[in-house]
Amino acid sequence: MTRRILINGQPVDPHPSATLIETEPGVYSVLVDGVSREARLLGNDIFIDGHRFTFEFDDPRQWKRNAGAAAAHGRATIAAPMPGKVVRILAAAGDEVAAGQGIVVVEAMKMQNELKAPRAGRLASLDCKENDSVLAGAILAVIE
Amino acid sequence: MTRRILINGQPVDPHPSATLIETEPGVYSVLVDGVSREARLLGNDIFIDGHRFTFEFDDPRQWKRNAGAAAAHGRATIAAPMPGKVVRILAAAGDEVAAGQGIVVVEAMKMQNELKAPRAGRLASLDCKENDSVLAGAILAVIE
Amino acid sequence: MFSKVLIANRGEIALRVIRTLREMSIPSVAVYSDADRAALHVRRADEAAHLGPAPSSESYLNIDRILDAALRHRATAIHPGYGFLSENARFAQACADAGIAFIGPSAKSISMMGSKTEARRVASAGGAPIVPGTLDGVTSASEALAAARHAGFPVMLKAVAGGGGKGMRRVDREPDFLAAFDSASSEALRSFADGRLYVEKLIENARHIEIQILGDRHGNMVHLGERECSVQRRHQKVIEESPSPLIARLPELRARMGEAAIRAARAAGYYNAGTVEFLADNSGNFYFLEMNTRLQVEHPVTELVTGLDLVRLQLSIAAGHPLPFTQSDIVLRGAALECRIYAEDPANNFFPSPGRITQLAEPSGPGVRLDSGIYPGWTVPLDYDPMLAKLIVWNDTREHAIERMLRALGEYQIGGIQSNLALFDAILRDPAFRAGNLHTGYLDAMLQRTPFTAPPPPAELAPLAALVASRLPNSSAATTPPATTPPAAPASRWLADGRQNLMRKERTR
Amino acid sequence: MFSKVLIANRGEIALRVIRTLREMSIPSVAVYSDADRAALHVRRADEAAHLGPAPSSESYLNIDRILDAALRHRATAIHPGYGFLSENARFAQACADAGIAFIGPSAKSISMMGSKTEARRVASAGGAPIVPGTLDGVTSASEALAAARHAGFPVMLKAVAGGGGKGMRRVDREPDFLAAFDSASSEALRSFADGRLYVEKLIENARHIEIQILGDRHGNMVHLGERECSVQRRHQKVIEESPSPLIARLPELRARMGEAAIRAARAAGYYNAGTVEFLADNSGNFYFLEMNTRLQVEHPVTELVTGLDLVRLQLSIAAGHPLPFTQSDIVLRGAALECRIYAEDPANNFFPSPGRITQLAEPSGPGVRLDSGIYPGWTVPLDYDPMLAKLIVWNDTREHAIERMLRALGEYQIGGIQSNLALFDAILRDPAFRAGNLHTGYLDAMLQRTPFTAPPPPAELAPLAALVASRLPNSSAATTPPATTPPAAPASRWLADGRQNLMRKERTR
Repeated sequence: MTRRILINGQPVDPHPSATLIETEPGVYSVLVDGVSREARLLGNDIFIDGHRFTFEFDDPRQWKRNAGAAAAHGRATIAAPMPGKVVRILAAAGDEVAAGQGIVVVEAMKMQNELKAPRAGRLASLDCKENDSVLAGAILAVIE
Repeated sequence: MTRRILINGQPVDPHPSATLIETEPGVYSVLVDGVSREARLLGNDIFIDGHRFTFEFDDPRQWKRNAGAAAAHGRATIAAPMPGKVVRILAAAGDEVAAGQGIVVVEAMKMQNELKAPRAGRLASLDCKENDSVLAGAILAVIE
Repeated sequence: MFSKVLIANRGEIALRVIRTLREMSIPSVAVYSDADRAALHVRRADEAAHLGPAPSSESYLNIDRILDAALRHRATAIHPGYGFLSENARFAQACADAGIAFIGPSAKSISMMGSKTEARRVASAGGAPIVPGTLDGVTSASEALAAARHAGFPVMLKAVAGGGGKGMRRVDREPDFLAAFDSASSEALRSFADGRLYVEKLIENARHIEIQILGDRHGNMVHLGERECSVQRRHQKVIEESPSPLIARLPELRARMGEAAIRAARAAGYYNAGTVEFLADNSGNFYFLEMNTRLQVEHPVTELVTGLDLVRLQLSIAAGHPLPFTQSDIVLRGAALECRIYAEDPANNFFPSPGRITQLAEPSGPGVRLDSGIYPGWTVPLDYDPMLAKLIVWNDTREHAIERMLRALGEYQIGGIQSNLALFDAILRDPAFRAGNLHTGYLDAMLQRTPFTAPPPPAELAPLAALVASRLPNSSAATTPPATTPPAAPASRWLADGRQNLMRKERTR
Repeated sequence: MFSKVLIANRGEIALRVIRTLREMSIPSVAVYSDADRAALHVRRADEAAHLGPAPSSESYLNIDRILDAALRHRATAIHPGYGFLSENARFAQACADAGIAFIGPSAKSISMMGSKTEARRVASAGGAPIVPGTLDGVTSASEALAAARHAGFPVMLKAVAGGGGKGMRRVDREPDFLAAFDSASSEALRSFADGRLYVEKLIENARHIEIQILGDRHGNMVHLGERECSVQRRHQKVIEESPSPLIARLPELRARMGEAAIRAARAAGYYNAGTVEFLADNSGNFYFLEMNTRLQVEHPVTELVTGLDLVRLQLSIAAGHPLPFTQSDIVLRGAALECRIYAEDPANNFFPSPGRITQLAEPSGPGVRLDSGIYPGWTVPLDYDPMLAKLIVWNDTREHAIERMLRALGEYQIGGIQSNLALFDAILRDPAFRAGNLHTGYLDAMLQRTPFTAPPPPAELAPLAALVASRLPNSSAATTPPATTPPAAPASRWLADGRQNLMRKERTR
């Protein structure tokens, strides 16, 4: 096996002495130095004791993913996490925004929810307006 | 679809108006005339409200199974349901035995268990003796 | 007793009622919208009736369709659960008109307590202390402002037809008053088709303590002790418990509040299970807040400390039977806690997280009760309140009950969607919570103080994650589309995950 | 309190102890044999130590390996659970010698009560009534026969070193005596390496009623009321309950039996949780039977009616703390029932049915406690007792508790192996059980009267089964090998299924 494993973006070698069995689909019992732990696989994440580890395979024969450091300097999008209605816009296109700053408020499941900038940058575009109905996954804003 | 469905050996047409969804693997929610029932698929059996229905497909293009009426007149075997030790033999080869008559006693999981004749007939062979260790599935006796 | 009962509700409370009906050998009829054909309450009921499309107005809130289902299935009584039509006087009346027993109070009692100002008047007339403020709803901001000045800032603005925190605003200073009034009034108009508000003096650091009462149709009424529900976020209860830590300190308060609750309920001619909510300060002063004329979400904590089945008693009362006990028979034992498990992400501003539940491990064992409406493989619909389940524990003392809840939370795993399980862990370990120093602003203050974020994962666990990953085929990573936001920002990752779950759901519908 | 506790057991009881340890913030160490690497108690413990191969003698019964594991993991105490080494005086002594606290009584108390004849002498000396018969174990059949003639037939032959029904025989007539003696003696020799038997007069239609006691190391002792365990098959308890229906009728009996139990336990210098078993007739006469010097399988019914956590109290006693209450603080409330869920087929002579659990739905909701050691996908090993779980319910009255148990059983689905779930449904609906007319021969008589067979499936459900089948591909039927016995004989079909499960298991190991 030539593939490397990246955990949270960093290459990590599998533990050399822990033993592992899959007890239920996606649920693993891990024994390491006499300690019993449970690991759960959900999508691209492995949860151990409530901690999330995102894994990737870094295989030269595979399409090179650029989700890591590269993307942090590229575009970031704010997408509607579910169908809903835009009730407030908190920033304007062209604004410099801080990481965590609220950009758009969407009402869904009877709750108003503020969508925040995932990182600092310039609000390159704002692709919705107040009272818009939006579908799940719709891109509402782009930060560069 | 030309296949016929046999339920407990008899051809039965699927209910024409009931609605069915699979809610969990092998578990079905059935609504029929406003009544809510749960059906569970386990191997060749479908359980509804605790009742067991064994199903087969009677498809002319498929190998014809002879598990039904034909087998009742053929051979029946008594097999060890699990690894264990034969502790007593209750009949001799050549005996005429009644359905439900005890033939062999096997000890397993710290319990003695009497294996009974599945139907009436002649004990054609007895393939074990007292103190034999037997594996799961081992044929212990044949009734003809 | 009734020959068949329809439950005009969904989710865990429908299942809760089905369970008692089954114990009483009464056939149950579930109702369901298009979004709920696969819901657990439909699977577990004896019968099920389709109501209509997913929106509540065309299904769970549609009186005609529910009565039609009841008549079609020959149900002789309807249990409304909580929420939906449970406090709708018109529904209670429509049941009576259709010759179907409404398992609740009279339409008249619902009306009296449904108007918050009317309820204040009734309770006050009955002798229960009320929060200083207006006795009537007002529509003019200036009239409200005068009342606010009279009571003294800070004040609360509340919708006359209110509930669930809608149309409610805290106003600390006079200059903010008019804007708050307009915004609360328009929210109330939107939510309840009634923009009237009333003014109450804000009781600082108040506890929310409520009294469970039970009255029959023969004039007998008892209280079943209190529940403290001070752990709230956005005026929504998050954790409830009985006994209240305050009353544990001031034991004579229970009888005083219990009597005040009974007085208020009697003044409304009340029968059925009901809850009288109070604000209380740490000196033991308390004020009537409102009355809920139905079974409460948090009724299990009272069931655990009293040993009573409130749903069984509701049915018995609705069938005209007298209460089988008097006040002196009610004995409270030990301590119970309830956590409301929601499909929401506490690390991301409590964003709702509907979607498909891919993994589920549920707690069990000594002293643990789980009232749940979910199962692995089920898709939490977008259309309703995102409450998944209630986890309730009992133990001999509050401290031991908290320890048991932490143990049970550790056994609880919900995969595929975000849940607020980790939030409870944080609250239950908080020294202020452990000390019982609660008030309705407690949780907001705690979250302000220590924002709810995932701690950095311990480095020594990474090689174990890598070991799990090493057993997986390459393809399992490739199935997930690249995230739209970088993995360095966890909040956004969770957003992205939520979206992916939703998209999966859209495809599989 | 202890800094870490090893549990020298497996299955549901190991999990039960782990849960209380977690609530007390004490790290737990599970032990496991080769057959149990994937068992739930290993998954749920904080730490886990491998003992050896599957056979108990090389794992769960191996004192050296267990002590070695405890030392390796730095456990400062060992909880033995029930069965295995829990009543082994040599083990209790070995723990003490290794400087590890044994969470149980002294080795001396175990020895005194471990010999059934010695226990009879101790109890009798303490003032507890005993069943007429021999005070000493005998090895000669003629000596035993003389005692039997003196007591009068029918009599029971019992192994001095006995337990779990081994080496036990009922003898109704003198001509059967010698054969029964030989067979019981050789079974006792095989099971306990001690062939000595003793003779007791058979108390006809006796009830099995036992008293839970709790004593500390400072001489304080209380009883926690009774459990009735008269529903037995082959001397194995099947359903346990508290209060006993007999004591509900004769309430003063509880205090009398409780005092007798305490006298017997005091005579053995007992501390820890323990159980004194009695036979009782319907007039309220009762006789000491034996004492179990450990936590009992059925301890949860006592926990539910008393509100106590017996495992927490065991730990507290073992740590040297005095009992936190006296007899007058013990209040019993409501009624609790326990069903022991086994992997066995009641329709086929209760044949054990190990194998892979392919589907699992577990009961929950009000008043339901499940102490379980299984999960879907787990393979029940061949090597140990086939108990899967205990389902325990509480409600305000016995009648309501029975209704609740029936409801919970209806929610419980175990697929892939046979279980005795349907048996409980039959017992709980039996009028004699409902009336509380119980004795230790009750279940055998009921099964004799109405043999446990599946009723013929209702014809109107067959089209629904066909509907399910119509959605399946042809191949799903072809994957199962043809049965060796005809489908017309249901018992044999079940046998065949059991075998198939086993074969699947063998392939996947």
